[in-house]
This record gives sequence, structure tokens and C-alpha cells, in this order.
Amino acid sequence: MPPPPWGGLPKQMQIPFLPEAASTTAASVDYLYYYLSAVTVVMSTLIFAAVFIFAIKYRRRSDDEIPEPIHGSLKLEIAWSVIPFLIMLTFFWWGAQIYFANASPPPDAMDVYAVGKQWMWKIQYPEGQREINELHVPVGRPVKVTLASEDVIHSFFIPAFRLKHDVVPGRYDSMWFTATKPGRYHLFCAEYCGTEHSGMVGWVTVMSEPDYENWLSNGGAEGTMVQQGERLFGQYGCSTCHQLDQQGRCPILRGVYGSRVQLNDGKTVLADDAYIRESILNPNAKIVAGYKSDVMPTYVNQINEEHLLQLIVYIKSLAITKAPGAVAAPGTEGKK
Amino acid sequence: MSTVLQDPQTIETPNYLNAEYGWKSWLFTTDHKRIAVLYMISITVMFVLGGIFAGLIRLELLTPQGDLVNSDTYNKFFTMHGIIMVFFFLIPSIPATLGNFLVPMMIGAKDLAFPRINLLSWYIYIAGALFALIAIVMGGVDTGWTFYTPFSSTFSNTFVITAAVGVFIAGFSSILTGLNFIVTIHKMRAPGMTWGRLPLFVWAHYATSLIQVLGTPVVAITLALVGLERAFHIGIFDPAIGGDPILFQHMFWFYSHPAVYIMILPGMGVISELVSCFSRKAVFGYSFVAASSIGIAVIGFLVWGHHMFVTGMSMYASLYFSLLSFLVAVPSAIKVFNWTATMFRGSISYDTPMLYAFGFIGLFTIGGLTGLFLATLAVDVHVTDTYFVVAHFHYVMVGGMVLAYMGGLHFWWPKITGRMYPEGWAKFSALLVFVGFNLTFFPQFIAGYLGQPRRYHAYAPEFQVYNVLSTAGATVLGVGYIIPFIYFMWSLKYGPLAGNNPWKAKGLEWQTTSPPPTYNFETPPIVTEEAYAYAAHKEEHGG
Amino acid sequence: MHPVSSVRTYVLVWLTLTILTFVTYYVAQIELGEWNIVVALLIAFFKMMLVILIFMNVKAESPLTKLFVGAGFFWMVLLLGQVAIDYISRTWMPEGKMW
Amino acid sequence: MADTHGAVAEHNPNLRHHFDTMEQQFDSATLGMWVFLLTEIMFFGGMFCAYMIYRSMYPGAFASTSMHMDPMFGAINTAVLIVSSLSMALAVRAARLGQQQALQILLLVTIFFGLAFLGVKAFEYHAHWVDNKVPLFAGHWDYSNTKDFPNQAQYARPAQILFCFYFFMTGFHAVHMLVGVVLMLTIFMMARRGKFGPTYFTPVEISGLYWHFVDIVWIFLFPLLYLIGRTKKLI
Ligand code: HEA
Ligand code: HEA
Ligand code: HEC
Ligand code: CUA
Ligand SMILES: [Cu+2]
Repeated sequence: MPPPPWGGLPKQMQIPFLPEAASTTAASVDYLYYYLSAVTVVMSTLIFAAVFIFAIKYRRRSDDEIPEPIHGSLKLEIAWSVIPFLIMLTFFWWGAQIYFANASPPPDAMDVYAVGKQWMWKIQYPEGQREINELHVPVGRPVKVTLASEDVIHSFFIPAFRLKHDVVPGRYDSMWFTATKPGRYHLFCAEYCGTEHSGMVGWVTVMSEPDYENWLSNGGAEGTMVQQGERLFGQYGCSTCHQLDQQGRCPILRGVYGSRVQLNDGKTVLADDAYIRESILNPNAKIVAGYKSDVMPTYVNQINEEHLLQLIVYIKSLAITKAPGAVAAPGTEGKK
Repeated sequence: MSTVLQDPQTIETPNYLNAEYGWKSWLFTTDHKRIAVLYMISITVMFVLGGIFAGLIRLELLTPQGDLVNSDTYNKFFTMHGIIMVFFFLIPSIPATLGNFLVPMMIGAKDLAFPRINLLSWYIYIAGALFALIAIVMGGVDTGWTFYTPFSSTFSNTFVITAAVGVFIAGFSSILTGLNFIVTIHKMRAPGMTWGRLPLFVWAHYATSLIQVLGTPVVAITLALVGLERAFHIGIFDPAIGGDPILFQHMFWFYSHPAVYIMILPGMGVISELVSCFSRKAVFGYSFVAASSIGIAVIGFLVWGHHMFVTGMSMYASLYFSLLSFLVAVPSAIKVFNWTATMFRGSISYDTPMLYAFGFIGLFTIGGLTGLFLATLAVDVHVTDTYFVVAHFHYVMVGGMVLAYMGGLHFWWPKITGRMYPEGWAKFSALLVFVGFNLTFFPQFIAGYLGQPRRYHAYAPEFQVYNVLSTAGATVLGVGYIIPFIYFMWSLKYGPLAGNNPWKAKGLEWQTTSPPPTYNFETPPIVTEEAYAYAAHKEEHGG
Repeated sequence: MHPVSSVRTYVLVWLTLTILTFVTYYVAQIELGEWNIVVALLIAFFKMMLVILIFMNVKAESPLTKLFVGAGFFWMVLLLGQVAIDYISRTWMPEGKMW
Repeated sequence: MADTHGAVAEHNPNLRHHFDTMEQQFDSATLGMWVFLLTEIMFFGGMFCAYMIYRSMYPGAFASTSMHMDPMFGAINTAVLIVSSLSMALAVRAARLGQQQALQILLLVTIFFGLAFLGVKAFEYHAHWVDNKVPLFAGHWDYSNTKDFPNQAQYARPAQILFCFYFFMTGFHAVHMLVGVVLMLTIFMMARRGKFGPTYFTPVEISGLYWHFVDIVWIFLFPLLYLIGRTKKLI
């Protein structure tokens, strides 16, 4: 993007009209926005002009003049309902295109995890970095942010990327983007969440790839998320039941993630983040075929969202890569 | 109209105002016109209250630091502002005042079908308002007017139950008003007043009533569930036990989107009357304008999900709701175009009500078109929950409905009180309102696209320019509202007598005396012509 | 005003309603899988229609009343149907893509 | 309309001033009642909507909670309500035909069965209370496994939601019944004072509509709350 036209003015006099555009999405949303604005300007100018001209041209000249009645015209009515609707359909189509393009991240997107909590954002990286109200991402690489909330609904909003997504407690949400321009951009909480809602703000730092690698390499004192998850797996006593390769009263977790799990009611489910999360918090909701309910205790209110994410990342790391969607055998026998 | 004080005589004809005296004659009245006046006084009080909160909001936002009040207080400001303005001012504004006064008169009835229920609805409104006031006095509510769970049901520690009960109660007053209108319009029309001859104001109120009757109960039960959840510390929206907060949003918006049409349809009805009267011409495409009211009411129930595009609702549902949101804009477009066409070859005068109508057409068009931005999926993702939305809804609610209310008030003031207001001052304040309004809310579109989130007590410094403009505008706007308040009071006593039909308007309400007698008409009217038949008796007017 | 129905009609309707109540009760004990709920709702719907048409005498009412009764159903369907659109299509998210 | 019908011009004392004819007044009242019932449909509709979503989210938990309702009570109560609907319909008929004696008796029958319904309901609530199936009150919720329900603890969390539904839905319904009973008492008193006749029975007619509506709500609540998962031996 060329420097904005007000770029030459002294700082205090720069009045921006658009936020900086720093993601692949931003540019496409801006174009759509220009288009919408143009239609708006044209349509309202037409209407204002008509009102103005009629008001002046047909102003009342004597107090008892009575104009000829005009009752209407079917052709006109049809024209001015169909044409605007067709124009609006172009809005719809274009908007839906971008929206859908943003729906699912590319498979090679790197993962970042964000937990919203009254009133801060806690960010963690698979490599082990953790930050509060700061998000560091490399330029030019798709990044997927998995969003979780400890309490109420928040919303993860980065104006420079033209993206936001609500963070609803009790489930995982996600959004993804590819940053295009190094710099520091606002991160806001956009869903009202109580007292310090306006203080739940931070910064997104977009860095060049080498800077990012550099930044990644210092920090992460507590080890990667997988390592942390593994530690928690011991701490919470998961490992007392779930052993890595020996099957006892409970399923082996190696290879579960990403597979289709056979349940004892005959259904199968895809073992994704949401399923693992539910298995930990509400184990009895879905029972793996061949196992009993009520063996695994519920961990609701004992594991916070951050630790939950670490456990999931750990369990994910146990996945054996294979085509997603294949049905795993009952239990987890026969998996390596 | 000259503003020169003609010696203001007293009004001698028997009318609803001098029929009885004393406070009892008001508090126990079943006359729809008196009830309309009761409503008018109460919603004015609520508007001032909501306006004071608006003033405090704007004052706080003058500087980015959030240094006037603390954030809890600010959150209560915008919540109380929103709740009061929406549920206690704008929803009853035109229907319960002008609608109550005029619907029976326009169809040639002696009263609404259920006069006692009409009075009851006012008492219910007052009870609801009292709860809201109690909630304020005790310390306020901080959930936003949308009461989103689980914040409202579990986390907020303010007086949510009290406020929710207030809204719940006020809902029933709205339902009863709607019920009364529906039955009245079906069953009480004067001989000859066919559906095709109903004034568009009445059509608009019929459509509004449908929404009130079909939508309000859903928000009532939803808020009741939130209240119960708070009271018992358990309920159905709590994610901790498997509840779904998004379901609350579905149920809330099932009502609250159609409710925005409760907040605009009556205004559109007023504008149809004004444009026709001050162009001395039948409304262009009468049947389309009438049908579009019903269309808005029905299609309005199909689009609520456009408030939820980023909540994690299914993408396919987003598509569905986005598409239908554009469909609901079509009937609004029909109205705007037909009003404009009505002026074509008309005889247009610039009396104050018409100035408000001009303002309405302009501001509603901008507000509506920016609604289309929000209905566009990818754009909404960026601007939802920012000041862009705030600007959108103030354009339609204040620029649309409030201007329509002001226009209608000026138009029918002579009928309601029998007296004129000072035209010069009225024109001046209409201008102030228009200028002040744009200054307040236009900058918010830009701030919103730049990314200033709404419901923020402190904001990033680069947004300050726009907020300063906005606050400046709000001051002008406030003055613009105070002036009418003063001259309306003045005109009650000193305003020149208006006569029965100062605007030479059509419509049954102008055929009776000003103010009208208790049962509206000395002799029951019989209708023989279309609505707005300005040219029907051309010869009688001479020329 | 519309004619009144005979006592016989009312008693017959009552009998049908009572019998249907026990039919629902017993059908619910038979394993029909997903169809249990369907049958239960169909019976309930049929009972409701009987009450509306005969006890509430809508059968003999003006078209206007019928229109309003119809509107009641229609708006219920709008509420339930459109909320369902969201919940049903949430699982259509392309599987295999982890989120 | 106003003075074309000579027949109605002789003034009925029940004709309110703002109406022209008794017929207009009657039609308005009935239409008004129907519009009111529309609002009631949507009021309960909100709860049915939420019910639908949660039931599809937690089918097992729903079946499990339903096992704690006694369907026999539900069925009996349905039958009781249907009888009261019959007597109500007959009461309206009697009113239309001007049979004052029958009207009063039938109203009493309706009230009796209405109260019977509430009595059974109170009994059921009490049973839930004793059984600790009332999540609304701390200390009255227990959903751990028992002899009869060896696996129910797995549903403990969503079961609370579903019990909330049970109490909210039947609670709102019971409130409507209560209002109905009071309404019927009023109508009964009016009937005793000889208010009604073949030309004026609007209040009977429209309260009848209300009563039938409340009955219809229960017709749906019964299968939705009591009859789920009856076939699964033990949940
Ligand atoms: C009076 C109230 C009112 C009215 C009439 C409207 C009208 C419309 N609104 Fe608005 N809206 C609100 C009040 C209102 N709204 C409120 C209060 C909120 C926020 C609630 C909150 O979160 O607190 C909101 C929020 C809101 C959102 C959600 C934003 C968000 O939170 O992300 C959306 C999204 O689609 C939207 C869309 C629309 C649309 C499409 C219309 C349409 O009906 C507009 C139709 C009118 C026109 C389009 C103009 C006339 C047409 C022409 C002149 C034709 C020419 C046009 C073309 C050729 C294209 N509104
Ligand atoms: C009918 C609806 C209505 C009306 C009329 C208004 C009127 C105004 N609103 Fe309103 N507003 C809402 C409905 C409405 N608003 C809603 C629903 C919200 C969302 C709430 C939420 O997020 O939950 C909102 C939110 C909202 C915000 C966003 C707050 C935030 O998100 O942080 C702002 C900020 O500028 C604002 C400003 C104003 C202003 C300046 C006016 C002006 O037009 C008001 C002018 C009127 C007066 C000033 C009163 C008359 C004057 C006097 C009696 C004199 C004495 C007073 C003074 C001198 C100050 N409103
Ligand atoms: C007392 C034993 C026990 C403990 C402790 C335990 N689990 Fe389990 N877990 C089980 C059993 C038994 C099952 C299979 C039944 C079921 O699906 O609930 C299971 C199932 C699971 C599954 C689903 C596996 C699949 O194949 O789909 C996951 C994931 C899981 N547990 C994770 C954990 C984690 C993480 C912890 C620690 C925080 C934990 N478990 C602690 C016994 C246990
Ligand atoms: Cu978190 Cu707002
Ligand atoms: Cu909307």
C-alpha cells in the first residue's frame, strides 16, 4: 500500500479514515467496503437530489393550489424494488465469498492458543512461549488462533486484519489470518465482558520470519506446550490410567487425535479439539466402545482453559499421522 | 404561520381536555386521547433521563483516558441509556402516543376496542419503568441493553433481575397496545373505511402491532429465564453445566431484531402522512407503501441472525440470515422511493413537520444503507461491535424514528392541544437537530471502521478526533431538543388557536374539532373517498 | 352468531382425546427409536387440532379467526425452524479440518 | 352499520358505549382473546424452542431425567385436564343456549378438575423435592448413581438443565392454570348473579378459549417431559 495521502502532515494533524491494512483479508474487505460506500454515495445522492429538486421546483406558490394526483406506476414500483435488490445481491455474494474464504484455515497454518479471561488475553505458543495481551506472529505465514474463554463471552478483534471472532465459554472457537506487513497493531476485546472490557486490549506484533524465529528462541522456559502438557498429564493423574502403550481399564491415547472414535452407543465421532476437551471435562458424555462410564473422573472446575489446551496439544502430539476420517477400531487396540 | 402573538383566546368547544378536571379524571380515564397524553408525558421523562445518560457518555468520551468516571459507572451509563431509550422511550414512542391518539380517529371510531386495557397498559408501563428506575437508584445495571449471557446470568453483580423484570413488565404494556390496535383496526372502522382506504399511518401501526404481539412474548420469556437463572443460581444458559450462551442470543434477537421495526414502522407511517399533506398529493403507490409495512413486519422475523455473524453460529446460518437481511431492505427502499415520487409535481410547503420529514428521508436512507454494510458478511466481521454499528443504529433510531416522532408531534400538536407552536423557533430547532445529529453520529462511522470498539470506557488516542466531534455534536443536538420542549410548554397557554384543520390536511382526524370531543366525532363519520384525496373536491377550494 | 355443536359431538371428542392420551402413554413404551418422538408429537398435534377445531369452535369461526390461529403456528415454525437452521448446520463444517 | 339494524338498536345494557352493536362487541372480544392467545403461543414457544435445542444436544440426559417423572401421574393429569376442557366446552354451550343452571354446574366442574390438576402437580413436585431432584435449591439436587439408575451420574451436568426446563415449563403452566381457576371463579360469580343470557355471554366464551389453550399446552408438555426414553430399560 502506498503511504496514505495525509502521510506528509504533522503527526497531530493526521486524521486517518481507514485503519492500516496488514493481512491478506484486510485488502479484500477494504475493496468491498469501497464498493459499498460508492453505492451508498450514489444512491443517497440520487435520493437527496430528487428531494431537493422537487422541494424547490414544486414549492407551494399559492395557499390553495392543489396539484394533479398521480396514483402510482406498477413499472416504477417493480423497477425500484428489483434493481436495488439485484445490487444488494452483489453485496451478499462478495461478502459471502470473503467470509467463506476465512472459514477454515489452510492445513499448514501454525497454531497459537489464546484464552480470554476477565480482563486479559493469555496467549501461548506450541513452542512454549506465553504472553499476556501480546501476540507475536511472523509475516506471510498463515496463523490459526484457537480461542477459549474462562468466563464470559469475549471477542478477539484485530482491526488491522479486519477480523474478529467471539470467544464463547464452554467451547473452542478459532480464526486464522496471514499477516502481510510487519508492525504493531491493536488487539481489542470487542464483546462487552464486564468492568474492564475496555482494558482488555493488547498488541499484535507482526515480525519478519527471522525476527520471529529469534523471538521464539528466547523464552519458553517451561518447555514446549507438549512438554508442559505431558507434565500436566502426570500431575493430574491422567497417566495413572492412561498408559502410553499398555491398555488397561482405559483407552490408549496414542493415535486418538484426528481419528474417528467408535462409541458404545454405536455412533462414531471425530476426535478433534472439542471432543478431547469434552472427554476431559465431561467424560461420561461420550463413552468409548468397550469401556465403562464413571471410571474416568470429571475434571470440570479443576483444569483451567490454559492447562486444558496444553493437555490437548500433548494428546495431539500423540497422533499418528494418517488420513483423517478413517474409523479407528473399537478401543484403541491395534494402534501404534 | 406568523409567530406574532395574536391574543390567544380560550378554547370553548367541548373537548376531551375540558370534559373533566382533576387528577382523578386523568388517572382513571379510559379515553384513548387522554391515555395518549399520559404516555406522552411519561416517555418524555424517560427520554430526558436517557438523554442525560447519553450526555454523560459523550462527556466521558471526550478524552481517551476514561478519566471522568470509573469503568463500572460508565458501563452502567450506556446500559441504562440503551435500556431506557429502547424499551421505555422508542418502542412506546409513536405507537403509544400518536398511535393511541390517532388510530381510532383516523378510522372513525369512538375509542379503541378495549379502553380499559388501554389504561391498564399505561399502568403496566409505569410499573415497568418504576422497576427500571429502582434498578438505577439502587446502583444500576451493567450488562448492556442486550443482556448477553453468561455475563448477565452469572457474572454481573449489579441489579440485573430488577432491570429484567422492568423490561419484562414493560413488554406486556407493549403487547396490550398492539393487541388493542389489531382488534380496533379489524372491528371498529367507520362505515366506508375499507382496508384500501386506511391511512398509511394506520397500516404502519397494524404492522407494528403484529410484531409487538408475536415478538414481545419471546423476549419476555427469555429475560424471565435469565432472571430465574440469577435467582436460583442455575438455569439453562450456563455453559458450566452444558448450557449454550448462543441460544440466548437467538432468542433475544428473535424479538429484538423485529423490535427495531417496531421502532421504525410507526415513524414511516408518520412520514407518509407528512409527505402527503405537505405535498397536497396522494401518496404515490399507496398499495405498495401499505403492503411494504406488512412485508417489513413479516420478513423482519427472518433476519435476526445478522447480529450473530461472529459468534460462532453456523456459517450456513450466517449465509441464510445475510441473504434475508437484504430482502428486508427492499420494502424500506420501496417506501423511500415512493415518498420521493409523491413530492414530484406536488405543492410542497416547508412547514416544520415537513422539514422533519426531509430530515427523516435523508438520515434513514443513510442509516438503512449502512445497515446493508452490516448485513454484508465480511464487512460485518470487521465492524460488528464497533462504533460503526453505534452510528448505524443511531441514524435509524434517532435520525429516523425520533425525527419522525418530532415531525408527527409538530404536525398533530394543533389537533392534540388546539394551539399552534411558534413556527420560527420550530424551524430553527429542526435545523439544529439535523446539524447536531450529523455532527454527533457521522464521525462514528469512521471511528468504527478504524476499529474503535463500542462499550469502551477508555479508547486508543488516535480515535479522539472523532470523539471530540461527536461530543460537540451531541451538545448541539441536546440544545435542539430543549428548544421544542420550551416552546411546546409555552404554546399550551399562549399558542394561537389552531382551528380544526390548520394544514388543510385530509384524514378523518382533521374533520373534527381541535381538540377533539370525548368520543372524537359529533356525528359518526361515513367514509366515501380514498385516503389523501386532495384533488377530489378541487372545485370547492376554488382556484 | 355461529351455531353450537351438540353435546354428543363434545363427548365424542372428549372420548377420542382420552383414548389418545392412553395411546401415547403405551406407544411410548414400545421401542421405535427415533420414531417415538415423532409419533408422540403427531398424536399431540392431532389432539390439539381436535381441541382447537371443536372445543374452541374454530371450525365454525370466521376466516379471520382461522387466519390468526394459522399465524400462531406459522410464527412458532419461524422461531423453531430458524434456530434449528443454525444448530443443524453447525455439524456441516467440513470434517477433517481440525479447528 | 350504525343504525341499519333496527333489531339491535334497542339498547342492551351490556353494550359498551364505544361499540355500535352487540355483535361488534362480541367479535372484538373474541378476536382480542385470540390475539392474546397468539402471544401466549409465542411465550411458551420460547421455552419449547430452547427445549428442542437442548433435547437434541443431550438426548441421553433427557431420557435419563424423564425416567424420574412418573408418567402415570402425567397421564392422569392429562385426562383430568381433558375432562375439564369438556366441561368448559359444555359450559360455553350452556351459556350460549341460556341454560343458567347447567352453566353454573359445569363451571364448578371445570374449577374442580382444574384444582385436581394442581393438586396432582403439587404432589409430584413434592415427590421431586423429597427425591432431591430440584436443582434450583442447593441441597435438593442429587444425581449420583442409585440402584434403579446405575449409570445416571454420567448425565449429572446436563440433567440439571433439563430439570430446570421441567420446573420452568410446568411451573409457568401451573401459573396459567391458577389464573384460569381464578378466572372461572369470577365467571361463576357473575353467572350466579345472572349476568349472562342468550344475548350476552362473551366473558364465558373468551375464558373458555383461554382454558382450552392451557389444556393444549399440557397436551404437548406431557409427551415431551414424561415420555422420553421409556423403552430403554435402565438409563
Ligand atoms: C430503528 C431501528 C433499526 C432499523 C430500521 C434498522 C434497519 C436495518 N438494520 Fe439495523 N440495527 C439496529 C436498529 C435498526 N436497524 C440496532 C439498534 C442495532 C444494534 C443492536 C445492538 O447490537 O446493540 C442494529 C444492528 C444491525 C446489524 C448487526 C450489526 C452488528 O452488531 O454486527 C445489522 C446487520 O446486518 C443491521 C442491519 C440492518 C438492515 C439491513 C436494516 C434495513 O432494514 C435497512 C433498510 C433500509 C435501506 C436499505 C435504506 C433505503 C433504501 C434505499 C434508499 C434503496 C437503495 C438501496 C440500494 C440500491 C442498495 N443492523
Ligand atoms: C432510542 C434510542 C436512542 C436514542 C434516542 C439515543 C440517543 C443518543 N445516544 Fe444512544 N444508544 C442507544 C439508543 C439510543 N441513543 C442504544 C440502544 C445504545 C447501545 C447501548 C448498549 O451498548 O447497550 C446506545 C449507545 C450509545 C453510545 C455508545 C456507548 C458505548 O458503546 O460505549 C453513544 C456514544 O456516543 C450514544 C450517544 C447518544 C447520543 C449523544 C444521543 C442523543 O441523540 C441524545 C440527545 C438527547 C438529549 C441530550 C436529551 C434532551 C436534552 C435534555 C433533556 C437536556 C439536558 C441534557 C444535557 C445537557 C446532556 N448512545
Ligand atoms: C481413573 C482413570 C482415568 C483417569 C485418571 C483419566 N482417565 Fe481418561 N479415560 C478413562 C477411561 C476409562 C476412558 C474411556 C471411557 C470414556 O470414554 O470415558 C477414558 C477416556 C479418555 C479420553 C477419550 C479417549 C478416546 O479414545 O476417545 C481422553 C482424551 C482422556 N480419557 C483423557 C484423559 C486426561 C487428559 C486425563 C487427565 C487429566 C484422564 N483422561 C484421566 C479413565 C481415566
Ligand atoms: Cu473481554 Cu470484552
Ligand atoms: Cu437487526
